[in-house]
Order: sequence, then C-alpha cells, then structure tokens
Amino acid sequence: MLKQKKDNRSSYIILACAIGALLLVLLLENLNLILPSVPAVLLPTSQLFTVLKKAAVYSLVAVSMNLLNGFTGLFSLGQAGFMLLGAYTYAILMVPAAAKDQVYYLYGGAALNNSLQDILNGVFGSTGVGGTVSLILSVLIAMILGGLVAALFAWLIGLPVLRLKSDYLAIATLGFAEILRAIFQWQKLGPITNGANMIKSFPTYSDFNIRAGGKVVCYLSTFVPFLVAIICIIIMVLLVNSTYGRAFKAIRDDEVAAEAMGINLAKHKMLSFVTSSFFAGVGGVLFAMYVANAQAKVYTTTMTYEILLIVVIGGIGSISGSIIATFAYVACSEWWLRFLDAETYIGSFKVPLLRNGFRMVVFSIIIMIVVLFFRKGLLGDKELPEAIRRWKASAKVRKERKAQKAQKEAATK
Amino acid sequence: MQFAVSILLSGISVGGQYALIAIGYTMVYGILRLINFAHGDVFMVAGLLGIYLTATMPLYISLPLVLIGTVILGFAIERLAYKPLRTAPRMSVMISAIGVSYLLQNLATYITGGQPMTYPNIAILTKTVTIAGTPTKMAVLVTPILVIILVVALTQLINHTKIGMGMRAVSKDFETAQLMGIKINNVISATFIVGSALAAIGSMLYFSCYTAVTPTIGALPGLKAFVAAVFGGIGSIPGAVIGAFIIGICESIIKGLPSAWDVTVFSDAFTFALLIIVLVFKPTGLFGEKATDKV
Amino acid sequence: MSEKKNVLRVENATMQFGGVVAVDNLNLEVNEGEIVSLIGPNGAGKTTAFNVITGVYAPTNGQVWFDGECIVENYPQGKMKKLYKGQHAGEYTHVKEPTPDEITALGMARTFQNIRLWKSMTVFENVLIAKHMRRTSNMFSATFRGNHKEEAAQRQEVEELLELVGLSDVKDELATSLPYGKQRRLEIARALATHPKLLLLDEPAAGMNPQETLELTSFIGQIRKQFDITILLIEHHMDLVMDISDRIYVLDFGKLIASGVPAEIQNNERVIDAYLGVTDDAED
Amino acid sequence: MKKFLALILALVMSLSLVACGGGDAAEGGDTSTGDKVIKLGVFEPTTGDSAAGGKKEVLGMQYANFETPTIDLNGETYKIELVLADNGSSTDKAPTAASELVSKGVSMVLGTYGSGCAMAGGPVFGDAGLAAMGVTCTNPNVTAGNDYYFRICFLDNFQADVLASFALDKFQAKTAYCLGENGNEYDQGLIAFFKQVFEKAGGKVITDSFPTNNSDFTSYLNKAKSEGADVIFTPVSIAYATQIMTQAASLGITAPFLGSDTLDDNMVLEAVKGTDVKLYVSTFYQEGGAPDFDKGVKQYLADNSDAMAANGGNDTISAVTAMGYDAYYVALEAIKAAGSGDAAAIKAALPGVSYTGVSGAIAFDEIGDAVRDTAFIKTANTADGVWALETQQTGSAS
Repeated sequence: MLKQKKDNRSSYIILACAIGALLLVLLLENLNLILPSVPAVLLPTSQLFTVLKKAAVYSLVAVSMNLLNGFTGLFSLGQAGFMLLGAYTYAILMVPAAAKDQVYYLYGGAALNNSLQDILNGVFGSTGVGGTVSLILSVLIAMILGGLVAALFAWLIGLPVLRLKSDYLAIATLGFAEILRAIFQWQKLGPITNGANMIKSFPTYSDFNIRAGGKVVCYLSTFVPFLVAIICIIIMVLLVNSTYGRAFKAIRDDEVAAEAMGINLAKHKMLSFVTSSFFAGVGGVLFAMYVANAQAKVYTTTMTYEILLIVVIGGIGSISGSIIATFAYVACSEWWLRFLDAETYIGSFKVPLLRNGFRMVVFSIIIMIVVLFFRKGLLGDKELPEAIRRWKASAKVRKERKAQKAQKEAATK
Repeated sequence: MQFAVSILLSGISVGGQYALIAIGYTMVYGILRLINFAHGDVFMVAGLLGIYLTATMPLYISLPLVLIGTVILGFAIERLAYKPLRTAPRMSVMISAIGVSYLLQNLATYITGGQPMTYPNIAILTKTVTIAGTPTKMAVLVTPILVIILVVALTQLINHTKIGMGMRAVSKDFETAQLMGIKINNVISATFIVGSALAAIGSMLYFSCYTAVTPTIGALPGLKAFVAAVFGGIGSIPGAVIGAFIIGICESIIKGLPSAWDVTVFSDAFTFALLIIVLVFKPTGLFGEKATDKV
Repeated sequence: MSEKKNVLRVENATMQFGGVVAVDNLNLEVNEGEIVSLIGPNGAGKTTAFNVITGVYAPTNGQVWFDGECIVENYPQGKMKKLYKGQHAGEYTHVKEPTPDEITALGMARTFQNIRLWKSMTVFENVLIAKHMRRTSNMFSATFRGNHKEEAAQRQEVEELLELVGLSDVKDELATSLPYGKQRRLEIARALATHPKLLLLDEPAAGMNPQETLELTSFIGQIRKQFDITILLIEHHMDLVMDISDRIYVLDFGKLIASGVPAEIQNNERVIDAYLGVTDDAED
Repeated sequence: MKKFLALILALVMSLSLVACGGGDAAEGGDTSTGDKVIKLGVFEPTTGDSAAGGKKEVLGMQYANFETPTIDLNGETYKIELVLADNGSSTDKAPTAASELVSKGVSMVLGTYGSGCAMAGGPVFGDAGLAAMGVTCTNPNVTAGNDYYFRICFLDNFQADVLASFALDKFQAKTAYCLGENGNEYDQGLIAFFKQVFEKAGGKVITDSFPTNNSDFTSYLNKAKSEGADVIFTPVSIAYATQIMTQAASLGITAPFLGSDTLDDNMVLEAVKGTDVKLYVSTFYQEGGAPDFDKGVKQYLADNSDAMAANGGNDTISAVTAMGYDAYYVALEAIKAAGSGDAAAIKAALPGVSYTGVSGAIAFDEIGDAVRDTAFIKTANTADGVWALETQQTGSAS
C-alpha cells in the first residue's frame, strides 16, 4: 500500500514537472512580447529556441529507444528507419494541394491530390477558428497516423527478427532501416515519396504561432513540440510503471525466468517493439516539422547512432537520464560547442586545434570517456529523484564516516 | 559476353576486398562475440595512412608502414576500448565499438578537412590488363588470388600454431580457456592484429580500384563484410570468404541489371535483405556451428 | 495411491541432443498433494527432465500429461529420425510444443538450480511480476491505469504472500541483496505467485548449510499445507529428500533406475551403486 | 563516488558552456546594432559530403572580403565581417546552423552549396526576416515558396537544358546514359530535366542510380558501354565523380562524359589527368574570364596556406569560388541600396539590385532567381590537367 502511495506521489511530481516545463517554455518564448527589452538569447530568432525544439524532438526519440533498449533489453538499431516512416507519412499527407505541383515538380504533381488539412478545411473552413481547428486536428491525425505506420512496419519486421539475440537483432534492424531508406528514395515511387527530392511546404511549428494583423501575438512554435514530446514521454513513463512495463523489465533482467513465470516473450517483445516504434514514428513527424522537410537521405545509421549515444550517456534504462542527456547533447553539439569549429585568435595568437570538425572530435572523445569510465551513464538505470536520494544518502554516510574517523583520531591523540 | 565478364570481374574483386575485411569481423566475433563496428573504419584509416605516408616517402617504405600502423591501431583499439569492458555486458562493448567508429570517422573528417582524398597510384595494382576482351585493373586479378593465399596461410596459423590453438579454445569457451591457462589477452590481441593487417591489405587493393577516400568510406564495406561473415557462418573463415564473394558477385549483378527495371539502387538493400533472411532462417549461416543456450 | 488424482505424468519421454541421450525413456507420475523427489548423481539428466516438463526443451520423443490433459508431445523428425537412439519410436505422431509461459499458465511453476531472480528489482517487484500472467487488462488500460483495481488487488495478494513466506520485512530491498537462503525462499514465493497446482523445485537446498536446509525443509512442508500444492523437486541433500518426500524417483545416465517410498530407495542396491559407484570400483 | 564525480564534471562543463554560449549570443546582439560592423552570414558546408565545394565557395567570399573589407554608407565606414556557420552538408543540421547565424545578428546570408541544406535552412531565415542569397544551389525549390531566398546562379532545368543541347549539337548523340546518386535531389533533378530535353529532341535516355556511399561503378559504366551510349551524363558530387572518372579510365570508356557544375573541381580534374577520358562540364565561370580576379585569387592562395588547403592543394580556380566572390559583391550592392545594415531594408532592396560580376551580369526575376541565359562549357585537358573553354551554350528553349 505504501508503495502505491509512493507511486501516486511520484506521478504527481512528474505531472507537476511536465506542466512546469511547458509553462516555462511558453513564458520564455513570449517574454519578448511581454517585456519591453530582453537579452538577445530570448529573442524569437535566438538559437536557444531552435536547440530547444530539436532537443524536445530528440528526447522523445531517445526515450522511445530507451523503452526498447533499456527497459526490454532488445538492442535495436532501427530507430532512424521508423522516424523516416513517421516523417514521410506526415509529409505526404500534409502537403497542401496548392503546393503539390511545386513540390512534386519532377513528377508533374503528386499521386495524392489533397492534404488532410485541405479536407478538414472543407469541413471547418480555412480561416479564423475553423482554420485553427482544422490545422490542429489534421496535424494531430497525421501525427498519429505517422506513428501507426511506423508501428505497422515494426510489427511486420518484428515477426521474423525479434527472435534474434542481442547483436544479431541490432544488425538486422539496422539493415531494415537501410532497406526502408532505399525504398523511399526510389524514383519509381516518386509521385508518392517525391523520390530523391525533399517533401516540403507542409505545416510546421511556426504555423502554430498565433498571429493578429500580420504580427505574432503569441509564440507557440517551441511550445508545440514540447507539448507533444511531453505527452508521449508521460505515456511511456506510465507504460514503464505499469504491469506491462514490469514484464518488460523482467525480460531484460532474465529472459528464461520471465518466460518461466508466465510472461509470453514473443508477445511482450513485440508489444515493446511496436510501442517504441510508434513513438519513434511520432518523433519522426516532430523531426520533419522541425526541419520543415522530409528527405530520406537524413535518416541514416549515423542518426540512430547519435540517438543511441544519447541514451548511453543518459543511462540505459533511465528516462530522466535520456531527457537530460538529450538536452545537454543537443545544446552542446548545436550551440555551445560550436566555437570549437571556428578558428579563433586571442590577440594575434591562433588557438591551436580549433578548426572545422574539431567539435565532433571533442564530442566523440567525451562519448568514449562516458562509455569506458562511466559505464552506467549519468543516472544508470535510476530515475532522477532516486538518483538524488542515493547521492544524498551516500554523502551522508561519507560525512558520518569522516566524523567517526576524526573522532577516533582525536581519541588516539 | 564482354559485359557479363566485366560484371563477374568486378564482383570477384569487390567480393575479395569484402572477404579481407570480413575475416577480421568473423575472427573477432568468434572470440569476443562482438560486432566490431569500428573495423570498417580501421579499413578507412588504413586508406588515409596510405595517402599521407605515400605523400612523403616511396611506396616500398610506406606500404609496410601502413600495415604496421593499421596493426597498431587495431591493437590499441582493443586495449583501450574493449579490454576495460571485458566483464561488462555485451551491449556495452558493442556501444564502445560504435563509439570508436564515431571517433575514427570524426577524427578523419577533422584531419582531412572533410575533403575526399585521392589514393596514391600503386603501379603494379592499377595497371590495366585485358581479360576476355574486357579491360580491367591488375588489382582485380590480384585480389582473389591474394585472398586465397591469405586464407590458406591463416588456416595454417589457426590449426597448427600455439596461438591458433588458443584462438580456437577461446572461441569455444572463453572462461574455460582462461582457466586452462591460456593468456586470453594475448590471444585477443593476436586476433585483432591479424584482422587489422588483413584490413590494411584490403584497403590497398580496394582503394587502388576505388581511389577516393572519405571519412565514411569504411562504414558500408564494413557492414557488408559483416553480412558476409554472418552469411558464411560467423566464426568460420572459409565461410566468411565464400560469403563475401557471393555478396560481391550478387551486388555486381544487381548493378548490372537493365536500367529500365530501375532496381540497381537496391544493391545495398539486397545485401541487408539477405542478412535478415539468413538470420531468420539459418542463423548459423552456411558453415557456422550450432550453439544451444544453457538454462 | 492410485485413487488419488494424477497431476503430472511423464510418458516415455526421451531427450536427445545430437548423439547424446540426456533423458532416456522417462516415466514419472505425481499425484495431487504429494511431494515427489527426483534424485540422481550429477549429470543424470534431472534438470533436463525438468526442462522438458516445463517446456524449455521439447522432448525428442514422448508425452507430458498435466491435470489429465496431454500438454507436450513430440516425435523424432528430420535429421533426428535417423539419429534417434531411444525407445518407443513411431509411437507418437503429434507435435505439441507449448512455450514455457503457456505451461506456467496451465498451473505449473518452477524455480531454478542457479537462482534466476530479476536483479534490478526489489523483492516486492519480483513477486508482483509473477502476477502479470494473471492480469486481465490489456496494454492500453494498464498504461492509462484503467486496471487500478486489479493492480491494487495484486499488490495486496503479494503483500500477503510475502507475509506468509516471511519476507515482508525485506520487501523493498533489491532481490540480489538478500542472503542466499532468502533468495531461494523468494524464488519459491515468486513461483507461488503464479497460482500453481504443481511446484517444481530445482535443487532448492543447493549451497545451503545444515541449519538453512532444516529451515527449508520445514518451509516446504509449510507451503504444501498452506497452498494445498503438489511438489516435484530435484535435490541432493538426502536428509531433506528422505524427510519430506512421499515418493522418490532415481535417475542415472538419463535412465530411471528406481522408484518408490524413501525407505525402499534407501535400501535399493542399484541406487547405492549409482551414488557410490561400488560395482565400478569392484571391477577395477 | 564515481557517479558523483561524473555529475560534477558534467555540471561544471555545461555551466561553463552556458556561460560562454550565452556570452556569445549576447555579443552578437550588441555589435550588430552598436558598432560600425555589418555582419554577413556565410551558410556553407565545411564538413560532410559537400565540404569540398562549400569550402571553395567560402574561399571566394573570403577573398572578396579581403579585397573589399569595408563599405561606406552615408559617409560612415562599416567593416564587413563574415560569420561562418557549418551546416555539415546535412539537412538535419542545417536549421541549427541557420539559426546560429540568425542569432548572431547577421544582416544577410550567403549560401549554401547544396540545395538540400538551402531548403532546410530557408524557413529559418524566412521566419527571421533575413534575406538569403544562394550562390550555387540550383534546385528550383530553393527559391520557390520562400520569399526570402534569392540566388545568383542558373537553375537545374537550365543547366540540364544546356548540357542536353550541347550533347545533341556537338556529338549528335542519340543515346544518353545518365547516372546519379539515389536519394540525391541534385543528381536526380538534373537527370530528370536532361531526360525531358533530350527525349524531346528524339534521343534515347537510359537512367540509372547508385546507392549512397557506393564505390564500385564498373558495372554501371560497362552497362553504359554495352548499351551503346553516345554520352554519359553524371551530375554527381565530387567524391563520386573522381571515382567514376578513374574507373572509366581503366575501363577504357570512349563515350564523352557530361557533368554539371559540381564536376568543375580540381579534384575531378586531377582524376582525369593523364587518362583518355573525355569530360565536359557546364559551369558558371571559366578561368581567364576575368584575368585580374584570377591573378588576385592565385596570389591570395599563395599567401594563405589554409586557403590553399581548402582549395584542394592547388590554385585552379573553381567556378564556385568565382560565384562566391560575385555573391559577396551583390550583397554589398544590396547593402548600399538599402543604405544600412538593417536586415529588412536589405531584403527589400535586394530584388532591385543588378551587378556585373566576374561570372556575368546578375539580376533577379520575380521569384528571386537570377536571370541567366548562358553557361560555360569546359572540357578537361587531360594532358596538362587544366580546364579549357569549350563553348558558351544557351539552352534550347531559351
């Protein structure tokens, strides 16, 4: 009973954190409208918001990968492939009819004549409140469909490959993602996937900014990806803490024992794989909205590796770890560490080593250090509150020991 | 006819180069149960070494130095990135391998400045010869012969030397081998040294045919070589070689299919599809041994 | 004995790995409410027999019956057809290979020779997960807490179970931080949480000192009474075996060499030979 | 303990980075308004697949900046500062690189090499109200649908048209074999347009694609040979082009190769040097077109070893360098016309700017594309390893 109470308490904390984060983002984004002058970092054009958007997207994908790799112990490297599926589903469904000829210019228009938004515009009207409703609704539907398509493909590929053991599964899913990429780039599918060209002109985050008289009166473009990512992550947290989540962890810890205790391995592995892929697909949709285009070229193995490394840095099996690691990683690689790439002079002294590509070298070295010396990552398989509790506890023990030692020394003197 | 010969030739040459990389994969996997993702990048570094060393010294010095440099790199990777994780779960080691691969690629990007580099001309290998009316490079001919010689030599090493016996023992049972007094670390190092040396030789042959060296050039041949190793039955050297030739030739045939079908882009996808099929239906590959998990 | 209801019956089961026959034509019966022991020297095929019964391996030939129903059946096929060295070839014609979880769902639960607890989880969670099998909720309702009543009931049951087995004071500790004897106890509790009719214990006293063994003996007796359960166990500690078993089966080199009540087994020549290797020594 | 250390380390690191990251951004905000500096954003790939081309384009801008580092507006002298952001040749890194420029307070953006990154970065500039001027990104979709993107080069359809016409005029080609990278919008776009023009004139076109990171092109080249192609069109990126050329040389391919602007690169030239491969490329500029410029660049390269390395280690001038140089001056014209470093004013002034640079006359049409009607076609002199001007070609339609 006590345990359940604790569970309830921690879910309230999570909820409070989530709402807090959302409000903070909303405030940060709109501070420039409220206050007469703000530091450059808070202007809507600041890199801060680009980084926040990207981090929100990546944190969702990282958590979805962690659900599979960290909580179920299935080592899959197909994340980029499932993101691709989500991104393309969204893009294909959402390019407005008016832009189709331009976007699909090589194929003389698209196979699909309408976009979801066009259809809903027909129902709710395209301006004012009706327009907003149809925008939100169509984006939502396309997002869920993106996730479902990814989940469907995950199910198809999962049937044969989920029986494979750790590294074989990894390489099979990696191969699957590569196959997907080749198919989506195929010229013959051009009228649907736009072949090699990127699909663009679909609604992105900035379409959610509220405008009045040509001016933005409320910025929502960072808020939206945060909202979606947070909802998805909360759902995953709930799943992990449910009876199914416990079953996943049992499979991770000991497959044989899990099976002997009545957990159907095939079914539960599939559930985890499909769920993870669903959220990776939604992550793909968010990513497409972030880069404002969908192009298969981007969803490479390198992207999967990047996400995997984020998960490792954060701690395999820790959702809060993944989130913290994503924000740190994205902020470092896209913002704070960029100075490493620029040749810098202090006076006339040229700082050695700093030139193009150095940032990524520093990055890979940091990653190797984490992998080798901090094997469990930032938080191990603990969540943030528990990790803090443990640190506090161990600090206390150390302090006591120190005091004891001091006492003893004093006594001997 | 000439077209068919040319396709077969390029298939054999690509297959041979995959084979040289695949041996490294299959040996390491056999012993450590680790997909050494960095192996393809070791191959790339060997290419870059070839470029930088040949720029300053004659070939007869630079090529042996490339071999030595690559071996040292392979050895160092094992000692620094894999050995500390000997007791860690397999997944950690694999992540370390991915990390090393990432590091090597980024280092290469940094050093080359992201530009494709051109491999030096090794006259013996790039000479044009004509076979059945089809002009081709000498390297294409040399590759399969060299592969066969090396495989024979390697099988001798494994079957008739002490270190080879160690390798076999360790691949059968890691812990027992350790208990029986086999110096595990020496055996593993030897494996990495052999694998890296073969990757260095492979790089010379490969880049003589395909001269542009980019930081990511190793990733794809690396993965394909791994597929070849799985296809042949992981842990089996002749299996890896045969697998590599089959994959090389199949790829070449797919690329040579009529353009109207528009399927040539699937030559890589085919390799991965083959991988999935093999893993699902015959996970032990062509020549692999079956292993049962103990409960 | 025969008037009692039969729970488990293994019929002509043979398990052959390549050319090695690990279990050779095993016939075994366990009746309701009994404690039956399976003993034999190391490598006699006891654990393999367990694995066949619980679905980890499909037997090469033979059947397993549980609660009056045939749950496992197999016959040599493919390569094995030629290789097969056992008896009763051609007698069975069906294939029934349920996975271990399906067998557990039928009401059979086991422990392992080398303890297999879920390492990263607490004592409480270890037992709670065993309840997962008996859930009625699907993933959606479980995620969105539509099953909170069921969840609460399960937690309550686990609390009670832990109380019964005497682990409630350590329920929030990591399973692997427990002392060895308690880990064994926990593994049994976990198996009990799946509501089995038949409990299979694989060397429950392995590695225990005499004091712990004694405690275990009384513990097993206690759970049989409290849960009204049938038990099949593999054990080397003869004190324990002789103390609690209703009947004993003896395996040697995969073959059943004797069966009967403890007193009979104690005086059986073949059993003594098998354990002490007397005849071999005499021939030397 | 270990974990604790790790946390401290991570914390210290991120804090120090916050400090310097924050400082960076703040500084960018201040200088653009207060000091007499106008910042020009350079949005280019300096790592990744397109790095070789991107660096050469940057080189042109840097040389122009070296030549004309200041601008006089209303009697005041402003220093022009180039702010470089690497988009890593990848469309997923492009938005952050673009927003880095935006947050550093640049007045206008030049670049990028590679249309994909331009399209990915475009919306960021659009949202920020910054004008961006493509230098050599030739995909129609860069400017279409984005009011803030302009460009000074010709488009894919024009270039393909020019090359197709050249193939028909010069070689009376009947069959063309086109080879591009799968999933690369640049290659596939050019091939599609080439096919349209070539087939319209009654020719036969065979198209083929290779997977990314492919190295073995012998099967493709042999296929071209066995299909009896009169010309082989390979509008691929530099790394693939060098592979294709060396392999074609060893296979003894006699059909001429046609290449797009990407192949106008000294590494490709290096690859065909001393072989029998016939290579023709369409491009924006031919060395010798503006002798003063050529001399200046070569001197700049000789004085500056980093620049030399960026140019691939020799002093052959790529067309993209000339284009980068012109782009810088067009930007100066726009700033002059706007009369200030204000981004909105520059955006408003840019469409009206016209300028005659080393690559020819530059003016913009209503979409924001340059009005251009000729391209240079160069051939590789394989004996000496230099480019020779073949012809100036106009398209069939225009």
